[in-house]
Parts: sequence; C-alpha cells; structure tokens
Amino acid sequence: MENLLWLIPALPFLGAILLVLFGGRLPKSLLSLIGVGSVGVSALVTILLGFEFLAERPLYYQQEVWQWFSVAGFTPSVAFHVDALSMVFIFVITFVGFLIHLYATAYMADEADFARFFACMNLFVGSMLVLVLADNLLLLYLGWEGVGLCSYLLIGFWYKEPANGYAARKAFIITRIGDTAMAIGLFLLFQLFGTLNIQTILSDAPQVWPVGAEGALLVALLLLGGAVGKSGQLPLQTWLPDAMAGPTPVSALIHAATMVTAGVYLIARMNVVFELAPLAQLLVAVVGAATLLIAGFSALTQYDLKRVLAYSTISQIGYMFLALGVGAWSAGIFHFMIHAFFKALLFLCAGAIILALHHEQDMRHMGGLRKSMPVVFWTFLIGAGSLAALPLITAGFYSKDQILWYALAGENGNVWLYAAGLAGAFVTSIYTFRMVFLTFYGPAKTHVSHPPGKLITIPLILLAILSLVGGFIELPHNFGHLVLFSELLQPVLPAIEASASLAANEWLFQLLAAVVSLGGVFVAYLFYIKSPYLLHRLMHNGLAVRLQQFWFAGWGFDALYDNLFVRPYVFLANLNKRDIIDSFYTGLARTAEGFHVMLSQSQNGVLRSYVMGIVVGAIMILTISLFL
Amino acid sequence: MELTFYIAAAVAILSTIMVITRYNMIHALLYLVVSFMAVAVVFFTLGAPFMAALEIIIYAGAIVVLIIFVIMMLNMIQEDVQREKEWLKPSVWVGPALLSAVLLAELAYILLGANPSQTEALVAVDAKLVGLALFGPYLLGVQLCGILLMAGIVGAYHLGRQKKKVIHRFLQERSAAA
Amino acid sequence: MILLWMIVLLMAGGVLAWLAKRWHPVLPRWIALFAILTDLILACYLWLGTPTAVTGSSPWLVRLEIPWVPQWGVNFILALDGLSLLMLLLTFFLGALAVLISWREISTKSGFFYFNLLWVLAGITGVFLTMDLFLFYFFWEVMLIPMYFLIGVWGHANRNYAAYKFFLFTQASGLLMLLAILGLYFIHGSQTGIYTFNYFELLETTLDPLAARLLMFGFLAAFLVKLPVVPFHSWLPDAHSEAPTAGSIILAGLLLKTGAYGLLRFVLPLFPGAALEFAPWAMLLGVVGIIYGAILAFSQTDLKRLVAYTSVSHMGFVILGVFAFNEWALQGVVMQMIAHGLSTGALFVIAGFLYERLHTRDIQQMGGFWSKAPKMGVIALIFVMASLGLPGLGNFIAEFLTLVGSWQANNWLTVFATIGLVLATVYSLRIMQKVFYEPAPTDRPLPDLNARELLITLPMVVLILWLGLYPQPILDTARPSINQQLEAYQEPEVEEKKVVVAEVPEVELGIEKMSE
Amino acid sequence: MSTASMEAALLLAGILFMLGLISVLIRRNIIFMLISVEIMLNAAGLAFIVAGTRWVQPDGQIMFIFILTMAAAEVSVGLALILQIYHQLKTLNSDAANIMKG
Repeated sequence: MENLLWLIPALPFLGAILLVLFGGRLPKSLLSLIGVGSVGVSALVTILLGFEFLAERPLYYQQEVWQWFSVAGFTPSVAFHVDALSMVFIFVITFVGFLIHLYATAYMADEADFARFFACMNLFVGSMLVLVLADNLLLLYLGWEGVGLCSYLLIGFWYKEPANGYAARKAFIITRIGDTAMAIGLFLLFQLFGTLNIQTILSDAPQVWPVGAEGALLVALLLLGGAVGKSGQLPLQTWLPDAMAGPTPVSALIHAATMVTAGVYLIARMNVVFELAPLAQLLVAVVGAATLLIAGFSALTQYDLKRVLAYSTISQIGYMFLALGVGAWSAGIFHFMIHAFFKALLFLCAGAIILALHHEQDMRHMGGLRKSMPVVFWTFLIGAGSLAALPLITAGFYSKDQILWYALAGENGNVWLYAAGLAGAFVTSIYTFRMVFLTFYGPAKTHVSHPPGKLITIPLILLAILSLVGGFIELPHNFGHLVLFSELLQPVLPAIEASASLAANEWLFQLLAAVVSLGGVFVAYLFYIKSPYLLHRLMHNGLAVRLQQFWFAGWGFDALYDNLFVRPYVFLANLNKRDIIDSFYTGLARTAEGFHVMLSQSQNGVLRSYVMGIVVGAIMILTISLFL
Repeated sequence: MELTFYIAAAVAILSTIMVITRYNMIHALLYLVVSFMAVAVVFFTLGAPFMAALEIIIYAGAIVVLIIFVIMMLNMIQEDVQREKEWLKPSVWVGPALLSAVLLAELAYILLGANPSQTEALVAVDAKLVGLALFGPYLLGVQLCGILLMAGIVGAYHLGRQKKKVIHRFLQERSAAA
Repeated sequence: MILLWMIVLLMAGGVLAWLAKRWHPVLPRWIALFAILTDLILACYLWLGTPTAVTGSSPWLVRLEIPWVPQWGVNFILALDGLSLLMLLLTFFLGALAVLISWREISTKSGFFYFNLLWVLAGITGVFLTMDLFLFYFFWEVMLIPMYFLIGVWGHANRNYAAYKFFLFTQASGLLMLLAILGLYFIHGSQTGIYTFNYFELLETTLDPLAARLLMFGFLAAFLVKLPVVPFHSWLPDAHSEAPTAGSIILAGLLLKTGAYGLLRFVLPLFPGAALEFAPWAMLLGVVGIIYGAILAFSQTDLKRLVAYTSVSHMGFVILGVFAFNEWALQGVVMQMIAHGLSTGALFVIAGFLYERLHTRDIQQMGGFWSKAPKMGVIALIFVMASLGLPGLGNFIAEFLTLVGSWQANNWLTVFATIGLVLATVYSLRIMQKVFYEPAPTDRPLPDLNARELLITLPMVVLILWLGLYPQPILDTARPSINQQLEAYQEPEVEEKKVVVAEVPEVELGIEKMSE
Repeated sequence: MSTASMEAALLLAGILFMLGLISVLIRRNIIFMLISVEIMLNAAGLAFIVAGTRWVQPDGQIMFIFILTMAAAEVSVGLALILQIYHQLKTLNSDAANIMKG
C-alpha cells in the first residue's frame, strides 16, 4: 500500500493534464468523471492507506519518486513522506475535496468552461497534496506556489469581470509576498543545515540551536511570514474576503480543504523550530488572537453571505494559530479537521442557496428559506452550530473548547489570549446565527427557482454528519476522556500539559465557553428575530455606524495597503515609464546631433569660406610650430 | 642689379595690388601682365634669364590671352563692373586681408629671424644647365607634364563644349530611359 | 572537426538560402530549417555521446586547433565543454523555432532574411565555441551585423532607431573588449615572449591588480552591455520590441546569453582577483537590475517591450549568480540562461502570434482572449508562470539555485533579489490580465493556434516542464565546466563544501535507517 | 647680387602670394579667383627660382617649368569650367555655385 503513496498527488495531476489536453473535445459527463474520479480514487487510496496506517502505527511511510536535482550537496528529491500529521491533512484534502468536486459537477453544470474549471480544481488538490506530503521544504514550496497559482486561476475563473481578475491577482500577489519571506527562510535553513529535508532539519535543529537562538527566531519568523500569507492571517489577510469572487465550490475548496490551511500545516510541521524560538511562537499566538477578533468583528457587519463565511474562516484559522502558538499542537490540527468539515458544509450550503436564488449573495435579499429548502436549512444549521461551537452536540465545541482551555492553561497560555479567544467565540456565535436568521427566517424575499438536486444534497448530508460526530474522537478528560486524535498525533507533535492549578476547575471554563456560545445565539436572536427595533436603534447611533463601516471595510487594511504600497508603486512605475536611464543615452545622441548640425553648417558650399578655413588652419599650424 | 631688383619688386607688388582691386576685369588683366613682366625682371636679376623669357611668353602671353578670350566670350558689360563694386566692400576684404597679413608677418619673421647666410656672389644658372637637368634626371617629370597638358586639352575641350540641355546627367539618363 | 562543420553548415546554408531565392521563393526557409536541424542533430549526438563526467578529468569534450595567422599568434581554436554544449543546444533549438516562426511572417526579401538569420546563428555558435580571443572577437562582430539587418530591414515601425541603437551600444562596448583583448595579448607576450590569442595560454597570465582591473572592465563592458545590466540596458527594449519575432527570440534567447557566457568563460577565470573585488558591486547591479527591470516592465503597454524589460529583470539574476562564485549560483546561472531563453522566447512568440492576428502590440487593445483562443491562453499561462518563477518550471530551479548561491555570498542583496520575485508576479500577472482576462474590447475573431504554431510552442512547453521537474541532465552536463571556471575561487569554496559534505551522508543514512 | 636680396626676393614671393590669397578670399567673381590663383602660383614659382639661385642648382628652375605647365593646364580646364558654370548658373558668382553644400 505504501508504494502507492505517489498515486495520491499524481492522480489529481493526471486528471488535470487530461482535462487540459482533451478538455475541448470530450462530453461533459466524461469530463466530470475524470475530474471527480481522479480526486475520488485519490481519496480512496488515502483512506486505504489510512487504515493501514492506523493498523500498523508506523512512524511514517516514505517514498522517493525521483531525485529532483543535485547540486554540490543540495539534493532535494521528489519524495513523499506521510506521518500522522500529513495523514490527517491528506484525508481532509482528498475526502472533503472529493465531496466538493462531486458537488461542483452539479453546481457548474451550466458552465461553458467546464473542463478548465475541473482542470484547475484537480491541479489545486494535487498541489495541496504535494504540499502536505513533501519530505523536503523545496517540494513543499512547489506545492505551496502551485496552490497560489490555482487560487489565482479559480478566483479569476469568471475572468471577464475585471473585479474578479483583480481579486485573483490580489490573492496571488499577497500570498506571494508571504512566500518570498518563506523562500528567504529556506535559504537560511539551507545555509545552516546544508539540506532542506524536513525530518533532518527537525532532528538536527535542537543540536544546532539552543532554545531562544537568534537563528531559530529568524527562521521561525520567516516561515511564519509564509504561513501568514497563505492562511490569510494578519497582516496579509486582505486577499481572503476578495477571494469570494470565484465560484462557490472554489471558495469551499480554498477555505476548507486546501490553501488557507497550508500555513497551519507549515507551522505544525516545523514545530521544533517554533519550540526553539519561544518569541516567534508567542507571535504566532498573538497573530492568531488578533486575527480572530478582527475578522470576527468584520464578519458581524457583512451582508454578502460568502463574505461572512470568508471572514469566519480567517477568524477560525486565527483559532488554529492561537492553538499552535500556545503549544497545543494537536488541538490546532483537530480544529483544522473539524473546521474543514463544517466550513465546507457551510460554503456548499451557501452555494446551494446562491444557485437557488439566481446568484444572489446578499443576505438582505434572502429570508424564509427554512421552508423552501429544508435539507439545506438543516445541514446549514448543523454547520452553523458547529461554527458557533454549540455545546455538547457539535464537533466545533470540542475542538474550540480545547483551544480555549489551552490558551489559558497551557504552558504558553495566558489570560489575555484566553480572553481574546472567548470574546471571539461570542462574536462567532453572534455572526453565525445572524447569518442563519437572516437567511432562513423571516419573510421570503427572492423566489427559489432551482431546488438543489441529489448531487448537491448528498455531500451536504455527509459533511453535516461529520460536523456532528467528528468531535467525539477527542473528548475532554473530565468528560469521557477520549484522546484518539491527540494520541495519533503524539509521535509527530509535542504534547501539552495543562497547568495543574487550573486543571481542577476545568469544568468551570467549559461552562463559561458554553454560556458564551449560547449567549451569542441569544443576542442574534434578540436582534434579528425577537426585536429588530433594537438593531434599528443601534444603527442610529453615530459611533455604531462608524464602527460598522470600519468593520465592514475590513478594518481599513485594504485602503491602508492601497495607499501605502499599491498606489505609490503604480505611480512610480508610470512616472518612469519612459525609463529615465534611457534619457541619458538619448541626451548623448542629442549632443552628438547638435555638433553635427553645427559642423554641417560650415559646409555651406561657399568656396571662399573653405579657403578661409585653410588660411585659418595654416595660421594655426604655423603659429603653433613657430611659437610653441 | 640690386636696384633693378628692388624697382622690379616694387612694380610687381604695386601692379598686383592693382590687379586685385580692379572692378573691371580687363583692367585687372592688364595690370596682371605688368605684374608678370615685373616678376620676369626679378627672375633676370636672380640669374634665370630663360625663366624670365618663359614667364613672359607663357604667363603674360598665353595664359592672360586665354583669360581675355574667355572674358570676351562672356560678354562682360558695365553692369558686371558695377556688381564687382558692390561685391568688394571693405567689410568683405578687411578680415581676409588681416589674416593674410598675419601669415605674411609670420613668413617675414621666419625669413628675417633665420641666420643670415654667408655672402656669395650670384652665379647665373643658364638655360643649358636647365636643359641638361630637364632631359636628364627629370625626364620622367617632363613626360608627366606632357600627359598633364594633354589631359588639360582634352578636359578643356570636353568641358567647354556647349551642351544643348543644361540638366543634370542623371536626369538626362532617366529621361532617356523613359 | 564536427565543431567546424557546425559553423560552416550555417554559413553555407545562409549563402545558399540567399541564392536559392532566385530559383524558388519557398526554398530559403527549407534550406535554413534543414541547416539548423542538422546542427541540432549534431549537437544532440554530441550530448548523448558525452561520457558521464568524472571529477578531476578535463572538462573539454572536443577540441580543434588549426594555426591561422601564426605571425600574430592567431589560431583557429574551437573547443567544446558542457557549458558550450548546452548553449549550442539552446542555439539550434531556438534557431529552428525562429525559422518556423518566420515561415509566414517574412514575405519580403526572404532569401536575405534567412541569410542573416543563419549568419547570426553562426556567429553565436562561434562565440560559444571558440577559445581564441581574436576569433572570439571576430564572431562577436559576425553576430552583430546580421542582427542589425534583421532589426533594420524586417522590424516594426521604429526599426531604424532601434537598429542603430542596438548597433552603437554593442559595437562601442565590443571595441572596449577588443582593447582589453589586445592589452591581455601584449601583457602576456611581454611576460612570456609568446604572443598568442590562445585562451588556454592566456589563462596563465599573471596580472598586476591595476592591469587586471582595467582589462576586466574592458571585457565587462562588452558582456554587461550585452547581458544587459541596468545602466546599459536601454538598447534592449527598443531592439526587442522593434525586431521581427524571430529577431526577438534570437536577441532574448541567445544574444543575451553570449554576455552571460562571456562572464562565465572569460571574466571569471581570467581575472579572479579583480572579479572578487568587483563582486559586491556586480551583485548590487544585478539586484538593481532585477528590481528596476520589474518596475519598468509593469508600466509598459507595449507587449513586446514589457517582455523585453522582464528580460532585464531576469538577467539581473545572472549577474547576481555569476559573482557569487559558488557552484549553486553558477548552476543556477546556467539554468537561468536556458530557462530564460525558452520562457522569454516563448512570450515573444506569443506576442508575435498576437501581432500577426491583431496588428498591434498594445495590451490596452487586447483582452478576453481566453475564450477566443484557449490553447494560446494555456500556453501563455505556462510561460507567464515560468517568468514569475513558479516551481515546477525551469525558471524556478534557476532562480532558486542562484539565490541559494548568492545567499551564501551576500544576505541582504539576496533578500532584495527575492523581493524581485514579488515584483515579477506583479508584472507577469499583468500580462495575463490584460491579454487574456477582462472583457474583450473588440469582437474581432481571434483564431486559435494552428498546427504550425502548436509545433513551435509545444516543444517549448515540454522543455520548460522538463527543466523544472528533472533538470539533472543539464546540471550534470554543466558541472565539469562550471568547476573549471571556479577553479581560481576554490579556496573559500572548500571550507563551505566541507560543512555540506559533513552533513550530507548523515542525512542520507538517517533516511535509509528510518524507512526500513 | 647679395644674399640680402635673396631674402628680399623670398619676401617678395611671400607678399605676392599673400596678395593672391587675399584676392581669392575677397573676390566673388570666379575669373578673378582664377587670376588670383595664377598670382599665387607665380609667387610660388618665384620662391623656387630664388632657392635654385641660392644653391646654384637648375632644380629650382625646373620646378618653375613644371609649375608653369601645371598652371597652363589648370587655366585651360578652369576656364572651361567657368564657361560651363556661367552657362548653367548664368552668373560668375562663386557663392551661387553651392549646390553641393552640406
């Protein structure tokens, strides 16, 4: 089985190549078979591999496909390495990816550019698989950039709209900024370790660096730069809300299974380096905490259904960063998995709604869908409950509670991080249920014309089930104490110990989290169902309105970057369009031309002036020879 | 002899000045003849009688006559004299005259500043000697002179022909081709 | 002798193509294609027949030496090592493409066109092969004059200006190189009593620092202008944008590479001391070039001009790598030469296709071509991505190796060079955006690529992917000659290698142990 | 005759030459310019003769003969040219003959 490891990323690539080569000539049914089938088989291989992995419990499987190149001791290979961490990731990527593909065949059925869409989707999944399976950082970087490219192609899928192209470019360029930091980190790592093999670096790092070493800090910060770019964290988060320009399955793929979780993976993968640089790790936690708050508040104010979800993704990834930052590695990965389920679910539901309402994305024009789209309603409600971490029944509760607990009680945790997480949880449940109430309750405002078919509802139901039961594999120790997930990750990621003084009162904090979550739901209910006049009154308050606008614009980051970087760059570039250096050479040519004009005037055809020239010359020569 | 030389020199200079300041070409040419004759006298005083004879025959004779013929062919009239007058304004001639004066001054400086050569009696170089040299070591030069004169004649004949058309020959060819 | 035949074949083919125009109008292009393909086959034969390099053995594969003007010490020396072999392969490959791309584009004076094309290629081949400095200068000039005609006769509207500019820049800088060559010749002669232009003997010349510096600047002048490095780059956008497509391909793909080749072949081994002194400045120039070229490329509206400025940016990596003096960087430089030749060449090809269809190079008048010409879109996408250094394509290997190498030499400059990659993304995406995205400004039909055009572009796609995914054959071929060029710099190199070597076996052992 | 007058003779040659030169410079009439050239040639010949006399050699006189020959040829060709110019341009003004100016 482990010899088939290479098939997992190769199949989607193969699918993409087939679709590019023959996309124009095949019927749609065959195209979707290739597109979905390649990812499906890949998911099948992954699951079989996963079973074997769970049965055998090896440290890892490794397979070298070929040696990429070898220059003076720099010998990266195209080699795949799968351990528990990668296992979780490839499972999520292929399985959720497969469901999204399946859904997309229905969602994109009327699209003319069917082949291009599935080629890009397959490429996307393939790149992401390479990213998480790579055994060296250079191959990881290949997947990393490949993901960026695919996001560009898919966000700009409806390319005729200039705004979509803009969003696509923004996504690519901003993530590329992070990638550049990461590339510099790779140079540094190579200089220090003489290799980019991940396992070698991880095992050598403690010998090379003491805890808190400057080199480790630098490397960790540079890698964090890359992670922040891909995962849409502060300060490079601005591309993610705009990335909604793509078709909805793309958003689901970007937000749930691929791309944005790459940063989480990178930090978790390089955990040794981050442990050696406590300062960088703290920064990870702080970035996560700040991002989850900022994005949460922005989500509160959005009207576009997909934008709410986009901000919620940023916010949830912030939770993962927070978890990684406080050293609760497995909690972060656990939340990643659960998040992948419910976020994919939410996006696919949103897609079904948008499709049903003629590409209407504004929640103000929705409402009353509870009756007309019951399956979507119930699955969406499950997803929303998981996102809002409704206690006990949803998977999101177990994963988020774990993060909050370690943010306070973990070795690196402190009260501030906990407070931020808790506040974030409150905001999360408010905006989540605001979304639910606006969309499904109240009077119907747009007619449902396109009820979702089987291909759409089956993935929804599967994901909804996962969003409910997914949490039960890891239960708090005072409540069932099931640690299947963290045990699985044990060999890869360091465990975390909760501080003993707080452990006794853990139930208190769990209760607090549950109350906060339910409180959020209640607030949303109060404002949007029970007494909407409260909201009206609030909207007449000047401060609230200004705050609302500020949050709506994503805390002004876009405008800031626009004024700080984009405009000056474009201005400078346009200023120098004619190339100032060229004017030097042009000036040289002009001078020569000037001399030419001057001298050619002396050639006037008047014989006497020529003779005069001879005379003057003779005088000069004579004078020089006589007197000098 | 010395006195003869100086008088002849003075005549030569004066008549040359007259040549270059005349408006009427015929007048100028007459002064030119005088100038050539004066130079011929100088030649004689320098002990080159044969050359003096040649000077008179060829310069004062042949060449000047040739020029006169051409002037006659060109039908010079009073208007042309008038135009000469207009052309020859002080503003035109002061500059060149000054420059030439500078050149002359430098020449004089060289001549007078050089070491005075030892005094020697003048020995005439007669025609016989010249002839011997001319048809001895300079034979080739003489031949070349002959060719040159030949070329001059042919050239003068070719150029002096009156053509019917007075357009450029390229144009002519083109019109012929068309 | 095979080396001589390569050059002779091209030159004779050129003359024949010119003459053949009288007999039949399509004969010249067939003759040209045949001549170049024969050369390509010869070069491939040489490559495949190359024994795997053994460390320590001479890097020279084939050598030919015929006395030419013995009185002056001028010999007809042609020699081939891995580096020249790679360059020759690139030359003939792009040469064949240039013929194919001109198949329909060139209709006036086609005989003379192919004559010039083949002679440019002959000059380039000579430059890559000759190891006699006199002959090197000769071929350097042979390369120049037909190129002048290619631009000046078959170019676009502003061709005369561009052709003059190209000629003046390269000629003036070439003369400085001639001076330096003569200087080296006389210094060597006065030291040893043997007056010779033989490269191998001149390598032994000992120079005092001042002379070395002056001579190096003479050589640098020619190579930096040709490369081009930023203050001397301004001929390039004009020449590239005004030249016919085939001319642009040869300019970008090959002529620029002669500058890089010259740096590797002559500047590094001839003047090690002076080069070490100059290295920080050269690397700075490289970084300035990377960023400046990228910014300028971003603001252009003429597609070919835009691509031309990307060349300036990419060639910055070359000089950055050359003056880092280590194997990673130099391998990166060689890869960059090849990958850039392909990727930029392909972008010019696409610009040529668009010009053929639309009769404009202005990207403001393009847009939305993806739906009209999807094949062209995919191919353009691949090369745009190559140009921004997407992993998996040849340029990434080149740029990554170069930067890894230059990082060892200078951290900060490498950081700025890496930032250049972001700017590369900005301008590259602008190409895609303006040409293939956005609503179409006109309804004019745009035929997709036809069979001949696919025949041109698909091999380039395959090659750029091959370079990105399995570049080892190229790296292996280049390695012996790169080590040869680096011989003078080995002192600092040894230490670094020790560190690496000490680590490597450990790593490999670790892997084997674990996976069992 | 003493050497002092040798120098005087050379000076005379110089003065004549200068006068010819001035005339070339100031006259616009081509015929006058031709005449001036004759004066200059004559002056040059005079210088040769002085030199020949000074060294008691026939060479100076021979050079004078050559100059004479050349002058004759030159005048004949020159006059033919003047005739042509006059026929083409209807003037003797040398400044008018500037078709070939740069």
